[in-house]
This record gives sequence, structure tokens and C-alpha cells, in this order.
Amino acid sequence: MTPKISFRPNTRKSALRLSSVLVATALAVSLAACGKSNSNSNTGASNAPKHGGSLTVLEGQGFAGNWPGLDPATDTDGAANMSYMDSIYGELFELTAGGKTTGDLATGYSFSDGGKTINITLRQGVKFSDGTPFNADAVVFNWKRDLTATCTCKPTFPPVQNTPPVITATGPYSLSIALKFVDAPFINALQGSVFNWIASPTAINKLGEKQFALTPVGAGPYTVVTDTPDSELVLKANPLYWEKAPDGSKLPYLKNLTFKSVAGDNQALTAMESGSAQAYEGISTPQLVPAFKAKFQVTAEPSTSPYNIQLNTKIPPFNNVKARQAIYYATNAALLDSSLFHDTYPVGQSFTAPAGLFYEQNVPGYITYDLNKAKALVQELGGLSFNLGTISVPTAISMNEAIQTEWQQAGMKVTLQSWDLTGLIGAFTGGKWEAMLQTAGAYDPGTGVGVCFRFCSTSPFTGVWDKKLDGMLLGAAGTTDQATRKSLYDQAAAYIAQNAYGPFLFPIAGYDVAAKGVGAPGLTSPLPVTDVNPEILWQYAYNNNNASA
Amino acid sequence: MTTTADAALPEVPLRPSPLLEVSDLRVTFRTRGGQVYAVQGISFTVEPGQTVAIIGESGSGKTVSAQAVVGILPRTAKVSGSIKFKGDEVVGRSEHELRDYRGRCVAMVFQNPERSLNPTMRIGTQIAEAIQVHLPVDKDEAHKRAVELMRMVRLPAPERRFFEYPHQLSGGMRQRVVIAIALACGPSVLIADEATTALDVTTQAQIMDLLMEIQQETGTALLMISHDLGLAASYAEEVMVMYAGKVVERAPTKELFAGVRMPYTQALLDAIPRIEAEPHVLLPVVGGRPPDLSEIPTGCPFAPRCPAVQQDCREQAPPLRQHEPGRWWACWHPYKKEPSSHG
Amino acid sequence: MSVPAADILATAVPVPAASAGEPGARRRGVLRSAEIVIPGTVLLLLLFFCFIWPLFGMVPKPVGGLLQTTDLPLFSSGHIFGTDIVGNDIMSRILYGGRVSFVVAAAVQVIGLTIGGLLGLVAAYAGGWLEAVLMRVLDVFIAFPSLVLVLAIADGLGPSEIHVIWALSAFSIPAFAQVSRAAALSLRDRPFVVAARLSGTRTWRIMFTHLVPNMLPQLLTFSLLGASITIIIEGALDFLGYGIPPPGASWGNMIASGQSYISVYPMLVVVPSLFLLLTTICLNLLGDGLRSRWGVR
Amino acid sequence: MNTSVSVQPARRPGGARARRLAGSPALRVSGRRLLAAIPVLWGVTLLSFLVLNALPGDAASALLGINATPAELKAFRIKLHLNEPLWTRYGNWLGGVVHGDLGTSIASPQSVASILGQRLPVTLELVIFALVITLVVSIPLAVLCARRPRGIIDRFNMVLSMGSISIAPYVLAFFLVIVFAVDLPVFPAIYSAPTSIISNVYQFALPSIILALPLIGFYTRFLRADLLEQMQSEDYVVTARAKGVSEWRILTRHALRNSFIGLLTIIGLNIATLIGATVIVEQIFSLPGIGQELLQSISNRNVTVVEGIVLVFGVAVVLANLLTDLAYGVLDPRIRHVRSRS
Repeated sequence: MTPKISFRPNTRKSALRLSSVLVATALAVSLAACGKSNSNSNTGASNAPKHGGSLTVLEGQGFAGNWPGLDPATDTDGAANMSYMDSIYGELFELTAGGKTTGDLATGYSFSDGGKTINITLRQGVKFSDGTPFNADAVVFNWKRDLTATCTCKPTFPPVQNTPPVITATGPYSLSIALKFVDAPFINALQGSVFNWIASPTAINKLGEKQFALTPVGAGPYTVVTDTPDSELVLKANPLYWEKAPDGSKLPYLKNLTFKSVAGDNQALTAMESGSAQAYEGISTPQLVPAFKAKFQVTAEPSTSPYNIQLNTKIPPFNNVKARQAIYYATNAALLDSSLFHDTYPVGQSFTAPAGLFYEQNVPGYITYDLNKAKALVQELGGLSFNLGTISVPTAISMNEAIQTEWQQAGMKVTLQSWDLTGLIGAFTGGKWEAMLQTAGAYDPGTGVGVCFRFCSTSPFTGVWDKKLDGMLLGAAGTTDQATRKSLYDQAAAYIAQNAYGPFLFPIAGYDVAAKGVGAPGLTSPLPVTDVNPEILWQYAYNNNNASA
Repeated sequence: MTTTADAALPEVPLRPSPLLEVSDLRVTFRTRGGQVYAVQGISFTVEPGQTVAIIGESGSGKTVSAQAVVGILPRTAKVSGSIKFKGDEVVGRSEHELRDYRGRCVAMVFQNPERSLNPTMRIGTQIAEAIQVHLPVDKDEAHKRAVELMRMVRLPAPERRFFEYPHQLSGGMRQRVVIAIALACGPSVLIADEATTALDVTTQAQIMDLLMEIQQETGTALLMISHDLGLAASYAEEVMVMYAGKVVERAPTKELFAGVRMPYTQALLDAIPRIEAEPHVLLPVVGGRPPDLSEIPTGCPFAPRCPAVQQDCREQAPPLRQHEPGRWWACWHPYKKEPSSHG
Repeated sequence: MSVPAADILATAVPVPAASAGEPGARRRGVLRSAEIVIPGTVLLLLLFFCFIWPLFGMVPKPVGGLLQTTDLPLFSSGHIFGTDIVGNDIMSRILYGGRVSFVVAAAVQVIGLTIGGLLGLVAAYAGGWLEAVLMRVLDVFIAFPSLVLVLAIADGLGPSEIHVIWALSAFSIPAFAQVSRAAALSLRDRPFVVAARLSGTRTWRIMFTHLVPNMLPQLLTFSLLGASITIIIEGALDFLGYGIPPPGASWGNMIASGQSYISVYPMLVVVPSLFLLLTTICLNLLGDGLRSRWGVR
Repeated sequence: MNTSVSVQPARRPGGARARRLAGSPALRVSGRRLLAAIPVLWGVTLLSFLVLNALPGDAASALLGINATPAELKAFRIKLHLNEPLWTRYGNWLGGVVHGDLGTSIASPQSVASILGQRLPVTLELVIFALVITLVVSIPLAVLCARRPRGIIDRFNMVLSMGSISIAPYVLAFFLVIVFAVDLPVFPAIYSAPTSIISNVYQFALPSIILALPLIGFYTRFLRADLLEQMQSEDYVVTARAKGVSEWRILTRHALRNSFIGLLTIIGLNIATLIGATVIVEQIFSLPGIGQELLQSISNRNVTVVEGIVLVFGVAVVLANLLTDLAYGVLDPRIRHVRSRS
């Protein structure tokens, strides 16, 4: 999860899928399937959390640092604002350390009717922070409202978007949602979407949509004190919060929690060094990591989406497989990794990543770096000149510059171009792009900016129109059986390598920073990443430096 | 009006020290182009109530001498010689001491009424400021005195005028304000540096009459600086002619115009157009250009332009001497016979 | 970019040329006075190093640096100023970047001088409704937050050197127009212009033979000051992400991209900033020297 | 602003005091200036509509983002009226503005007016702080320099003002933040909503200093030159000296008064660029001002918000010109009276 960094005044991400496109660099700690405790964990001050502290958290402006409103029905930036929404509304389902989706406000779920209907059971005895009861009717009210919101800023949730499902409360604390087709990763996808946050219906009706977006009411660990959109959100502990700490004491540990938007990594560093903040979610400039590490606890977020180079197979030069193979031969991912990021990423050959599901590092038949073969192919083709584009994020731009140098050594003529988010969308939909440095894959390849997003002919952002590949990828998303999904994804990876549809480099993710004596699951100890950014369980956050109790 | 040491006539003993006594005043300016000798040793005295005129072309050092007397020369000026005001030496006083002297003992009226008043400040305030600088009076008292001064200089409706701005007054009226400012603290000597040059003839006469009346009322000495010989003739008791930083001729007005000795003065007189002169006659003009003040010429500075120039004029500069009682001039070959009667 | 473009106009508010030097002061040769010689030579040196030296000097290319040699510190062998995070030699990027910065600054001033100057001249001379219309149009450009226009043009047309030049001209044209209008207005009523008009010379001749030569000193000093402002604003554009596109180099985009790593590699920002500072100081000194020489306020 | 100083005929009795109180010329001036402003504001909004329309990609693609199918994009554009021709859209927007409704933001449920309401005070405070600091520093500094030309203060100021004009503000900002916010934690590195007046000053201190520095350079240079010229070549200064007034008083009471007119020209002229410059400072300090919102709205193609901000910029510039015009009347009596007759 990396915000668009530094001063690019880029737009707020418009949807969860999009934000993974901005993934810049991270230190992937270990190759284990699910993140074990990382090397530089907070060994030092990991004493027990104390109550009563107050914490100021910085959010990068390009990504999480912008939140026009915090009403689930009108917040298109769902995923980016996960920290705020989770703190205010809590979550139906949350992702715990084991990488399992477990119930938070919900207690469980089950499939029926062949996987088309999902039944969800809710926790009982929970109240919203305005005292009104949290029950199935509230959830149904919210989900219906999210689907029928008229605001131009209505969030999108693909599984239910085109074919509105039937949502019914099957009991005071249970409900079911009937889809038109089987969607196995529905609950995983739910976790990062607005449907995971339930607002108090009475508050919505009392305050009205506009005011509610500024002063939301939920059942989460904190309530809103003041909200200056895109700048500062001040929260304080919710006295009615239901969850108890492992030792039985009341949660949340913190008395107040403040989120502040910051322009870039460097600003975050100076802000933390000057003491006006104690945590920063998502460093995306690797070169600054040592500076952060010198004074603070730095935790690598598990990385789930590898960088890949998409080739547009519809137009020349990459409609010719030889040209695509020349690209494979000319791309030295290991050198990129070592020169730009000091050898800290596991170079991979597929759209899966160590911290995600179905990880497969080496793919049979994948063409590896061979400069002479690349030169030979380029000569055979009579030269190769094209445009390589990416998102205008400093790290992505510097990677493109490095790739350009590598490809030019193979005799190719490469020109670089970068856009802001809206311009990038225009470039893709325009269809004239030749090569793009982007990211593919997510925690669950079927969700978010997954593999299908880059390689299925149905997606507007693909460079490949291959029915056979569509069959494999859509099939993998269509079954709930993990083993068959794994084998289908492996077949797809091999097929992509065989047709040289686009080389993969290495997965990247950001870092989270916390001052010594500060901690939270997901901030100082890794939690798996759902679609884009890791979830942080703010109810467990503590700051012992100014804790009273 | 006594003269300096080696006068031909005996010194008149025991006179009280004159009001203003300037002896061998020299002023040089340091500029990027080198030294400029603006005033090369002039001496004169002014008695209380007397009106002395200093006449000369522009660049003859008359204004610089006046500024030296008032002590408002710029920092780049180097002053030597002595200026005594009622016996106290002025040259060399510190800026602080000079401030008490300016406006209280000696005051000045300037040539260009258009620019001599601060355009963004009421005239009343500018007059009151002159009063409050020296006299320990509060605002209202200063206000009253200022109105009084405005009445003295014959400004119509002074109470109302007090609040008006310079651009609301005519040239003549503005000059009256400047005079009011100068007389604010009852100075003993008033220097009028081409005070009427920028005005039309009728206003000029009004201002000069005003100065005369004020002189009668207050007994202030008047040092008139001008290039207009006619003005000097009709108002001054004594006339000094300056050329290239030196005094070349000095005499009581009557005697001077009765018989001019110095060729330069004569040339100046001839240059004044006469009604009775025949029409379409070329105006007699002094040839050549005023000397360059950054080099001290050998011999008489007027030599290159003098109609009666002779060899000795070029070799040695004639000293200023009192050849006849009260009459001084600096010329080897002065005009002896009476020139054509006029003036 | 808080250096205000339009307000340099203020320091160039037209006052009739000061009176001639003190009587008798020798007129110093224009070039000999220190105010002009020192900044002039430094600027010439900078121009020489940026434009001519890379032609025959052994300066590596500004892009395509060796990936093995990234983030070298100052004075490392082969790279006097070290290398940036992608391995490009900073020294060569400074030189090639200097070219871009100078070209942009010069082009923007020329455009401003010609179009803006002409507009102002015509507006002042024509007077009446034409002047009112022209001035209102100029007011629109001045009232319009020029940064929006610049961002929009750069963002819309996609960042490239020519677009940046057009974008920055949005600053310089109104500013020049105001200066030239003010200067022309003050000259228009001067006796020699009235005399020319009385003697029946055609308007265009009056404008170009009488008005323009008298306005030129002021417009030229204004353009020197404007050039230094333009370089800074070009940097601001990169800073906001809309300037010269990487991997191309310009001092502005080197500073802008360097600031992301300022705590770790401060030299990425310090070196180009020093060059930028040196150039703008020289331009301002030269502007001041010429202004005092030509007696323009 | 050519103030032709002409000799006035004798005035009818009515008294300057009465005229001064009536202030009629001031109203007439502002009236005319406001009328002239309307076409300018109209031009500003039209220009920004044209400019934003020229940008590739639009609010729909910015908002719906990556997984919107072309059909959805079309439907969304219809909902946003983006498919209507430019002129009708501009007409609708203008109609709204005339009735005081700036429309609602595309990216959030908030109305443009409420966004501006929340963010405008921050930018205004920043600009006012910067102007105050500039004037408080540059006026005394210029007077000191003019008092002793070529003195130590004058030489020091020469270097300072040359440096402050030439250094790029964003470079300056980096180093000031590192020195004043990190090494010696005096000022906060980034903005947080102030709790009290003092914390408010602390928040705005560093950003406004950075905004003010180049201005200080300009104003001091101008003022010093203007004062020196008056002291050396204006006759009313010689009159004052002849009165026995001290150099210091002449500088402060006489010369400075006349320099304010020239200074006003600068202030009036660079208000527009000063507001434009706040964008950079707001980015660096994460100040929730309209500059920051402007940048985001441009890349979101959030037309209504951009239009709102552009209108605010335009109005601010027009007001600034109006204020400077009125101030001329107060400071320069010649203008006040010339106008009262025309």
C-alpha cells in the first residue's frame, strides 16, 4: 500500500482497485506465505500498552491524506480512508494476524444456494455511539442506502454494482444477501469496501447527508471531535465501545487519536522529528527508510502486488510476439532491484506475491534476462522504438528511467511519459499506449487490482485480449475451492510467460512508522494486506509516552 | 558695511560686530569627476535691517554661498573660511548645533514654490512644524501663531487656508507660505534665493513689496540672490556681483548703476533688453560660456570673455579691493569714464 | 513561487529619466562600472559552461546513467557533484538543465516583451475604448490566478518544454503589457512626442521611432528581472508536478524531484539550488546595474 | 496613475474640511472601479471554464476511476451534465452564481460555498500575516538604510534583499523547516488546527515568513530608493532642513509619507501573485487553504470547486485594486481633489 508520494497534487484515488496502481517501493521482509514477525520489530519498548495516551498519525496526501467526507454512502475513497472509517464505524469483518477474515461486528458468514447467497450473523448487544442499537435492520438500511446513493461521489463495489442484489434481514441479528452469480472472494472484497462500515441510521436521518459526512456516528472505537476534510480529523475514545482488551480492560487504550494529512514522506519525517506526530502510515520513498529507521520503529507492510510491464498486444510493435520476447530478454529485474532498492525485493515471475494467496515465485517457461538475445531480436525486427508510460510518482518515474537505460543497451529507442491518475485513465481508455509500468495482483488475485484487471479482455486496462487466458482467470475467481483456484492461477502464470504478455519485476509495499513506545496491530506488527493497504486495528493502538494510567 | 584688512581706506574702529560677517568663504564639492571649486573665497557682511543683493549667472556660486550661510550644504561639500553670525562662528558647527541656528537665526526662501512644500501635508501643519521645531509651544498655540504668520504674509482667509494642501494654492500664495515658514521663529537674516524668479511679473512685485514691508516691521536683514539686475536696482541697498565663485564688484546700488567699473557687470547691464532700444537690433550677449569650476584658471576668470581684456588680465587674477569708499571691484582695467547713463 | 511577477512592475514604475549626472562628472563607460561587469561575466561563464562546454568537454549524458553507480556523494571520482538515485551524473544534469532553464527564461521574456510590450504600447497610445478593452483583457489575466492557468496549460497539454514556455508566458505577457503601457503613457504627453504628432508623422512611425527607443531601457531591465523570476516559477511548476518532464533535466525539476530525498541526499537539492541562486542574483544585479546606468526608476 | 499637479484657481468657500468628510469622491471612485470589475470577473470565470474544458479526462473518469465501464462513464457524464455543450454548462453555472449558488462539489456531498467557507480563512490569514510581516520589517529597514546610505545597515540590507528576491521560496522553505521545526522545535512542521491565539500565531509564523521574505526584498529596495531620491533631490526636503528639522524627522514625517503612495502601487499590484504563491506554502505545510484545494480540484477535474476558487481569486484581486485606489485618495490629496471635480 503506498500513497502517491510527495508533492504530486494528484487526485484522490477514486476506487480501491486504483490505489494499488500507485504501489511504490517497500522492504518485503520474508518469503513466508503469511508475514511472521519481521526482523526489526519493536523488540525494545514492547512493554504492555497503557491506557489514556494520545496519538497523532500522519497520512500521505496523495492517498489516504484526502477524505472529502466520511459517510459510507458518499465516500468514493473507501479503501484509502480505511483508517478513519474503521476508527469511527468499526468493521463487520476484519483481517487478523493469521490472514483469516474474522468477524468484528459480524460474528460469522456462510454460503448457501450454491454460493450465490451469503448469510451473515451479527454481534449482539452492541450500541452505536449515539446510544441507538446496532442490529440487522441497521446493516440492511446501510447497504441499501450505499447502493442507491444519488451523490456523484457514490462508491462502487463491483460484485454488486451492475446487478443489484436482494438484501433481507433474516432475524434481529442476521441477514442475507443474494447475488446473481457466485462470487467466492465476496467476503475478502467486502473487507476493504464501504459495505464493511455501518453508520447509525438515526444519526443519518437526524443530521442529513451533508452534515453527517462531517460528523459521522458509528459503532467503532472512536467518535469524531472535529473534522477538517483533507487536513485533520480529531477523534476521541467512544465510551460505548463494545470490545474488551485481552486483559478485560476497556478499549480503546488511547484517550484521543488525531489523523493529519501530510504532503509527502519528507514532510512526515520532519513532522515526526519535530514531535508534532508519532506515527506515519505508508512511506513510499525507500531512500528515506534509513533516516526513519534511525529514530523510529519502521515496519514493512507485507507486499501483495508486484510491478509488471504491460504490453499492448493490439497495436504494433507489441502485437508481434518477438518484440515482446525482446522485452523479456532486455529486462534485468535483479539489477533494477539492487541499483534502486538495494536488493530488498524478491524478484518474481508471476502476479502473486509472498504476502498474498497462491504465491508462486518461479514460473516454468518464463524468459529470463539475456542481453545478446535481446539485441539479436531487436536487429531481427529492424529496430524497436516505442513509448513507456507510468503514473507520475517519483519512484515509478525513476524505475522507468532505469528500465529505459536497460532497454536502450539492447538497442531499443524508448521515450518516457508519465501522467497523473486522471491522465493515466485517459491514456488507457485511449488505447494508443504501447508499454506501461504498472502493478498487477493483490492479496487475493481475484479482487482489487488483481491479475484479471491487467490481463482479462473485459478490463479497460488490459493489454491482452486472449479468450483462453480469460477462461483460466475468471474460472479461478469463480470457484470457492482453494486448490482448484491455485492450480488455475499457476496455469495462467505459465500461459502469460509462454506468450510473453508482459514481464513481472518484484512486489513492493510501503512501510509504517511509529515512535518508540507507540504500537498497534498492523502499524508495528504486520497484518496481511487486503486489496491495497494493510488494515490497522486502531482500537488496540497505544502511546505509552504520554499514557496516564 | 566695512571691508576686509588691506583696504585702501583706514579701518573704521569700534563698530559693533556686524549681524553676519562672511570672510574668505571657500566651498569645494567632491564628485566622481573630481573637485569642483564652487565658491573661491568671498567676503561680505550684512547689517541688521539691510538689504544686500548678490547677482550672478547660474553656476557663479551664489546659491552655494547662501546654502553655506544657512548650513544646508550636502555632505559632499568641504567648507573653509569663516561665517560669523553675531560674532559666533558657524562653519564647523555640529549638525545638532546647526539645527538650532537654522530657522531661528537665519532662514531661507527658495526659488520654486511649486516644489518647496510637501504635497501630501497641509500647509498649516508645515508652518506649525517650523514654529514647534524651535519654540516650546503646544499644538494649539502653534496653530494660532501659524494663522498669525499667514495673516502677516497677507494670505487671504488664513483660518480656512490652514487646512488646505499646497496644490490648492497659486504660485504666489505658495511663496507666501514659504515666507511664513521662514519667518516662523523671527530670524535675523532672511535669504531669498531667487525667490521671485519662478513667478509672473505682477506676483513678483507683490512678493518683493511684501518682503520690504516685513523688513520694515521686523528689521530682518534681507540677502537677495538673483540674476536680475533690475530687481536688485529697485530693492537692494547694496549690490554684489559674483562670477565663477568670486565677488568681482560690490557697491551701493546708486553708485554702482551710476558708474559700473567691472566689464562683466557692464556686460550684464547691456544684456538687459531696453524698451527704447531700436527694434530688430541684435541683443548684446556676453560671449563664451561660464568657466568650468573644476579647474582654477590663472588670471582673471572673466578674461576669456572680457571685451577689455589685456595681457596682464590673463596672467594674474586681480584681487578684490576697495578702490573708492564703499566701492570694491576686482579688475586691472576698470571702466573709468561714465558709461551711457541708464539704470 | 511566491516571487511576484507583476510586482517587479512596481520597481520599474516609470519616472522620467533622472537628470543628467552631476555637472562635470565624466560619463563612465557603461561596461566599466562594477555593477554590470561582475554579474555579466558570471552569467557569461554560466552560459558558456551550459551551452558550449558539453560540446567538446567530456561531460557524460544527463540521462542513462549506470545503474551500478547510484547515489554517489559529492566529489566522487568521475562525478564531481555525485550521481542521483538513478545513476545520472549530476554535473551533466546541471549543465543540460541549465540550458533548459536559460532557454525557457529567455523565450518567456522575448514572448512577453514582444506581445506584452506591443499590447501595452498600443493600449497606451490608442487610448479611449481600445485601451479600456485591452486593459480589461489584461486585468482578466492578472486577476485570474496565473498559477491555475499555468497548471492547466501544463497539465492539459502534457508537460514539455514548449508547453512550459507557453504556460509561463501567461505570467510575462500581462506583466510586460503593464510596464510598457505605463512607460508609453508617461512618454505620450512629452513635448517631443506632441511635436512629432504636430509635424504630421504617422502614428506607427511615432510609436517606433519615438516611443519605443525611450521605453526600451526600462523594458530591458524589466526583462532581466523577469528572467530571474521565470526560472524560479519554472522550478515551482516542477515542484507541483507540471514542469519539464523527467528524465529531462532542468534546475527546477532537479530541485523538485530532489526534495523527496532531502533528508538523506541533501545534495540533490543543494547543488541545483545554488546554481539557481547564483543565476538569479546575477540577473538581478545586472538588472539593477543597467537600471541605475540608464536612470530608469 | 498620473497625478498632474496643476495650479488651482481660488477655491469656492466650502472648506477642505467639509469636503474631506463628505468623502464623495471615494464613493464615486469605488463605484466606477466596481463597474469595471464586473467584465473582469466574468472574463476570469469564462477563461477558467475554457481552460478546464481543454484538459483531457474529466470529472467522470476521475471519480468513477479505473473499473468504470464505458456505459457507466456515459451515464455518469449525463448525470453531471458534462455531455452538454460548454456554453450551456457555463450558462447554468453563471445563472447559479448570480443567485448566489456556487453549486456542489463533484467529489463530495459538500457545497462549494461550504468548502470555501472552511478553507478561505486559512489562506486569508496567511496572506494577511505575510503582508503585515513584510510591512513591519521593510519600512523601518528601508528608513534605516536611507538614513545612512552606504552605511553598514545599508550594505547588509543590499545583500539580504538581493538574496531574498533570488532564492526560490520552496527551496527556502525546506531549509527553514529543517532548522526551525526540527533542529530547534520552535515552530510546528505541519499545520494543526490552532487551539488558541498564540498557537494560531505559531502555526502561521513559518509559512507567512516564507511568503513574506521575497516581498520584504522588493519593498525594502523600492522604499529605500524612493526615500533616498527624495532626500537628495526634493525641494521640500531642503525647506524642512532650512527649518532646522532633524534628518530623522524629515525621513519619517516628510519623505516616508510620499513614499507610501509608491509602496501602495506595489502592494496593489502583487496581491494577485501573493495569493497564487500561497499554493506552494500550503502544500509544504499542509495548510487547509484554497490553494491546496485548488490543486486537488484541478487534477480531479472538479469543475465546480475550481470555478468557485477562481471566482474567489478574481474577487480578491478586484477588492485589492479597489482598496489601493481608495487608499490613494487618502494618502495623496492631489488625487482626492482632482477627482472631486471630474
